[in-house]
Amino acid sequence: MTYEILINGTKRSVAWDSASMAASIDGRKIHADVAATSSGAYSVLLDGRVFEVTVEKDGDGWLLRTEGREFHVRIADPRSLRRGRDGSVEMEGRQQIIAPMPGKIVRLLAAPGQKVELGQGLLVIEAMKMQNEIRSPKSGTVERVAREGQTVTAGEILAVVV
Amino acid sequence: MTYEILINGTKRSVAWDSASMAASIDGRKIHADVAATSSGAYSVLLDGRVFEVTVEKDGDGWLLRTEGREFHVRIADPRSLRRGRDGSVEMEGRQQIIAPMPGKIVRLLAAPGQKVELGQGLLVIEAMKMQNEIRSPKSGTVERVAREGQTVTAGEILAVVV
Amino acid sequence: MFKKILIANRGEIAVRIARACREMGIVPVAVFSDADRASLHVRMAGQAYPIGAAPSRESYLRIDKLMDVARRAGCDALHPGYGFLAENPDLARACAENGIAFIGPSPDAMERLGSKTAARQLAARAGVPMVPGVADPIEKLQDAERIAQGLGYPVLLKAVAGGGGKGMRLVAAAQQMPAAWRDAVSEALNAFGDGRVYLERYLDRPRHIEIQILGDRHGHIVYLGERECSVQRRHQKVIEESPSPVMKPELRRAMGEAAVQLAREAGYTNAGTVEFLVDDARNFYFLEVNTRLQVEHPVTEMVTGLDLVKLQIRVAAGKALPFAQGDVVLSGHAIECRLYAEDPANNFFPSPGTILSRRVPGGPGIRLDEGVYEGFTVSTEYDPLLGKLIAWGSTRDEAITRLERAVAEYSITGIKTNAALFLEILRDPQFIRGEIYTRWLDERLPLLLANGKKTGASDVSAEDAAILTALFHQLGLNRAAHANGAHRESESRWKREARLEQVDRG
Amino acid sequence: MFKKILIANRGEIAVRIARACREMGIVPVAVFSDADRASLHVRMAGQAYPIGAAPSRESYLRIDKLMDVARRAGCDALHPGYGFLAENPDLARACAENGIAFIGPSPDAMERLGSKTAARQLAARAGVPMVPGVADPIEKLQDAERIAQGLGYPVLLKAVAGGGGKGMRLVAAAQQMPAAWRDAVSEALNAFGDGRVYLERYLDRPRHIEIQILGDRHGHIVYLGERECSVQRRHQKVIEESPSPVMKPELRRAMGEAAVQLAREAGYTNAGTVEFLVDDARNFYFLEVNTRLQVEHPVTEMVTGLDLVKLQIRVAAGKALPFAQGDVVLSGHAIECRLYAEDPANNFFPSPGTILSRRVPGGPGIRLDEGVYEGFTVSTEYDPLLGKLIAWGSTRDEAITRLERAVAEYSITGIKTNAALFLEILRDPQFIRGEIYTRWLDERLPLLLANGKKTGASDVSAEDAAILTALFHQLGLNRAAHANGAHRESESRWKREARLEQVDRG
Repeated sequence: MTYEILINGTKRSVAWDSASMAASIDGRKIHADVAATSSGAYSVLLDGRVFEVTVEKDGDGWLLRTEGREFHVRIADPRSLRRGRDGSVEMEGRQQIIAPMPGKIVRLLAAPGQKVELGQGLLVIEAMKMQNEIRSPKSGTVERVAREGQTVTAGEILAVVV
Repeated sequence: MTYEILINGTKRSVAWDSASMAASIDGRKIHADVAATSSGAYSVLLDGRVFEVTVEKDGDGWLLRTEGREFHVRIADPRSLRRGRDGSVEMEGRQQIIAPMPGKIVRLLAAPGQKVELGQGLLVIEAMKMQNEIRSPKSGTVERVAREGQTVTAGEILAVVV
Repeated sequence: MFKKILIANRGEIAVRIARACREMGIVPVAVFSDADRASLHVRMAGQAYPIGAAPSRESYLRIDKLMDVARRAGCDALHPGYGFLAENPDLARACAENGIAFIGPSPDAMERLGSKTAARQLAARAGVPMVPGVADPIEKLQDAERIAQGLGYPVLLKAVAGGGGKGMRLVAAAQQMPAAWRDAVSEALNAFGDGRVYLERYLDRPRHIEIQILGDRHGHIVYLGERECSVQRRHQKVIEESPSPVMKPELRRAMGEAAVQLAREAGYTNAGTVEFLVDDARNFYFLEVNTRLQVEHPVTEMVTGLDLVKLQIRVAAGKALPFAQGDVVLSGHAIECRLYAEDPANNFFPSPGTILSRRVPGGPGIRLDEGVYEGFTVSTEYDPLLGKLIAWGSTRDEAITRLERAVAEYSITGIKTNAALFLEILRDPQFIRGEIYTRWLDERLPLLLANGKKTGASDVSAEDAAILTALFHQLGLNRAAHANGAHRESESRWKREARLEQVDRG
Repeated sequence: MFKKILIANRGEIAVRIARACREMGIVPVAVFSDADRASLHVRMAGQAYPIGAAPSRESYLRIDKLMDVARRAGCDALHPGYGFLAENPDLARACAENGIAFIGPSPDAMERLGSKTAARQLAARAGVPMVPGVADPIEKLQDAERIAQGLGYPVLLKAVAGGGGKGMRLVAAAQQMPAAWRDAVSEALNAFGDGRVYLERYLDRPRHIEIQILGDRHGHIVYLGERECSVQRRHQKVIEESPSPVMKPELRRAMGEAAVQLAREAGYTNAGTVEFLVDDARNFYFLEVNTRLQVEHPVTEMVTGLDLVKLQIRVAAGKALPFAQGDVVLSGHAIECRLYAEDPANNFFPSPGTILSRRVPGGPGIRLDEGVYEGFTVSTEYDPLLGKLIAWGSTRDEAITRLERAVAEYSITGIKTNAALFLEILRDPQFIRGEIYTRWLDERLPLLLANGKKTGASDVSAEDAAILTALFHQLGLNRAAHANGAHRESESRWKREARLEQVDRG
């Protein structure tokens, strides 16, 4: 069976015959031996080369780590692929800035409607006793921004730049 | 609720009010705070004293380890207790010697009907490349003994001394 | 010797102290906040008592509750660790009032050296060289602007009560002063409840080199070599090593003797650290004194063979130091990296969460001082330091390659850590040549982070491994879900999976 | 220097060698049997290849398959570890024929010292003192009985090809000889495929003290202090330490020089160990030579600061030793205990199985060399050694208390281990005084095992903790079962459980 796999945004076509440990990625043939070790950890031999790989849930896909590198992987369901439902449109232009952890907004550095440059400060958040400045990921206009003094939980929107 | 607990063969009557962390064992009052840490591992505070305790399945009960000591615990179901079904009669006199792991009987040192002393060799078993002499746990008469050359699995009876 | 020591701390340092107690036959007594019942420092203690809600102001910073537990548990001594109340003379005084030995300097010595301005005044009297600046707290922004103009930019704003880079701001030019002033004061107020700041001239590419000192109550004070702590991110130490790659015996002696002289002036006892900046010409300038055990004390332990925590306990019990300055021998090289629950790819944001799985390094020359375990939840309440990984080698090169090997063995899932960044640092040619200074990492960081993402021949294979593992993992889960909720143990082999699949098909 | 090293072994020693390779920038290449695909030594390697079925005769003992993998993977050297083929000259010869450097002595030196009888002949020529006995293999029982009568009982029957106590039997009196002869011959045949045995007089309470030697190909041979390995169970080393508690500088020099002299006579290179028995009067008697790295090499590494595996690799690559005898400095004290999957309460039967959970020690002075991990299945195919826990201290007392502290931190579920026995040994007054000899543990064992079961005041609390944990665990499971198969994460607190229970009731 062939699977479509999105890895760090790139699509790869993967086939494997597990009985013979023969895999193919975009046509390249690889002898692949994957063994589970601990929960969420695997030992992988690719043509004899050893990899230690860990897997964690990451949205609707997986976060994989090996050799100090991170990979975000999503596996398309072959059936839904056939139904042509695989494409999730990447957001372009409008950027949401999400709180990666609980914290408190201690100072605003930009107001809604204000033009900001890439890297310009939007607000200062205090989390785990550290103050961190949140900067704009793009040049554009601030659409929305959290309140000063507001306590935010992980995943909450701190600001939107369009 | 009060539970009857068998620990290393001794029966204890245990009560606990979990909300107040108040426990009582055979009438002794103890402030008991139990917290799960990893799977099968607990941190226990008894009147402030710290214990690290691990729990594993052990037949129809549990094997607990703490401070280098082992405890075999079985908790009687309070309902079955009320139905008077709790007593499992301890075997006395007749001793079965069980193979603790797979191995091969390489030599017999005693035959059925033979009188043996406490500590006298019954047979030699080879397991994991090591030969080990199995000795009698009591003075008595050999009732049964495995065959020489026999391959045994864990839990199999090697000999019976009465 | 003491019978029971109250450890007024949490995390890896509380674990470290508990280990020293165990080895001395002393009962370690832990305290824990509501967030820390299942923390490692509680599990490693002999006794443990709750002291309040998760916020440290309601638990670890409450002197009254600590004294309460000490009395209740019958403790005869208290070790403050680092952070929290470690440099607060009030705790030392409360101990004295309650007849409990405080494992650290006297409250008076702590006051004489703990405040940066007081320490600078003392250092001036002791003839220890200093960076040009103003030792007194500055009242208002306008004064800061005037003084900075006089010293010449760049200048450094620093919290009087500070430590760990909190309340510290580099000000490159006059127009940055208002924002920097505001940030430094507010951060200092937040972190220490004391918003006072002072100013000093900023050296160009200085190294941070500190001297470990140790004094007993019989007038003996020794220095135990130095630690180079120049690899810092935003003034926070990230990697520490001993000896410093630029150290010479005569410089070590000069710095060591200056540190001991300062300690002697202050009537200092127990362990302490005198921090210096060292410039290109190997001039050294007094920075500040930390009147407590440092996070990075293990590198000193590994090159001297001494156990600093045990020695702290012994001298606090009134014992004389069991060796003289001439007996201190530095052997080999040790390097430490600080493992944090933070995400280097996302501006080093803290990454709290539950540790799902964990693989820790071992083997020759490796030491791991941790405060976490598999299944532990890193909370948002406290400093996200997971632990410290330290390597010893007969040479600096061996220590670096060992640490690199050990970092590569370290793996953790469930939270993000800065471990992969250390691989980049330890392989960096400038780091390997020892060409580091306090801003080195801040300047080098973009390159190091980019290196970590670079695609090379080996990365194609890494990507392949990720793809096939994701597929294997997903298919395994699908199959498990198929099996109607039954819990399946992880399969040991692709081959076995394949066999099962063929059975399913057949 | 080599580019790739084939590690012809498994378990903790293969992991140890892989770590040395990593630190030297050499690719470690593993081999694995069908039972070992998920073993730690495979996970730690750079490349790994299957070599056959689980029984070692079909995999780890197959020279042809090893040479196959070495050629296929492009290895330029091979490290044999210990056990398996490590002392088999045929492997060293096969390496030479295939142009692969063998990391060990030459096959000729191995033959001259590897056979006990050949080594005794060489030792006699080199003037090294020996235990009275007969160096040649004995043909039949009747000869053994005659020779034993001449030497005087007790005597020791030993396998010519032996090691690790296999094929060794103590014979206290003439009537025990027939059974001992039968057992020794059959065990030797089974273990080594060579049933030949020889005899020597049994010393009363000798210590086992061995000298680590290391030679390069440029004629330099040094000794790296001694290891005391007197704590043995049935001739198997259980605890090793360096230095020996009875060592004196002049005795060390005499033994070290004897060992080096013997190695020189044999044209020995690379690492090796010369074993001696030492009697009460500090006379030493040559026992045998192990022509390979020893299990217990870490204690030597910790007191010398040297990395023996890296040095083995360097001298095998033709480099000269980077130090002379006079540069070797012994610092502090190191003790190792061997952690086995076995059940001391059940006659030390091996205890294979899957490791369900695991807590490993850390902190100052602790080294852990392991071949297992959480989730790993200890198989019945191989030696049940899980790993080695080693502690360093500035004195023997500190090393003992550290090791005791670390053993108490070590916890494993799913299999049984001998860890708790080490707590008893390390607390034993005779052990602490260093009053040990090769039969000490066998004689002391009943007492130590009884101590481990003794009920004291503290054991009442331990029993209480076990009772309440069992109850908590069982009730948690009941509740989870009640929740209709949903998988519940472990609850963090009794209190939380209590709240849930009240909700259930309400």
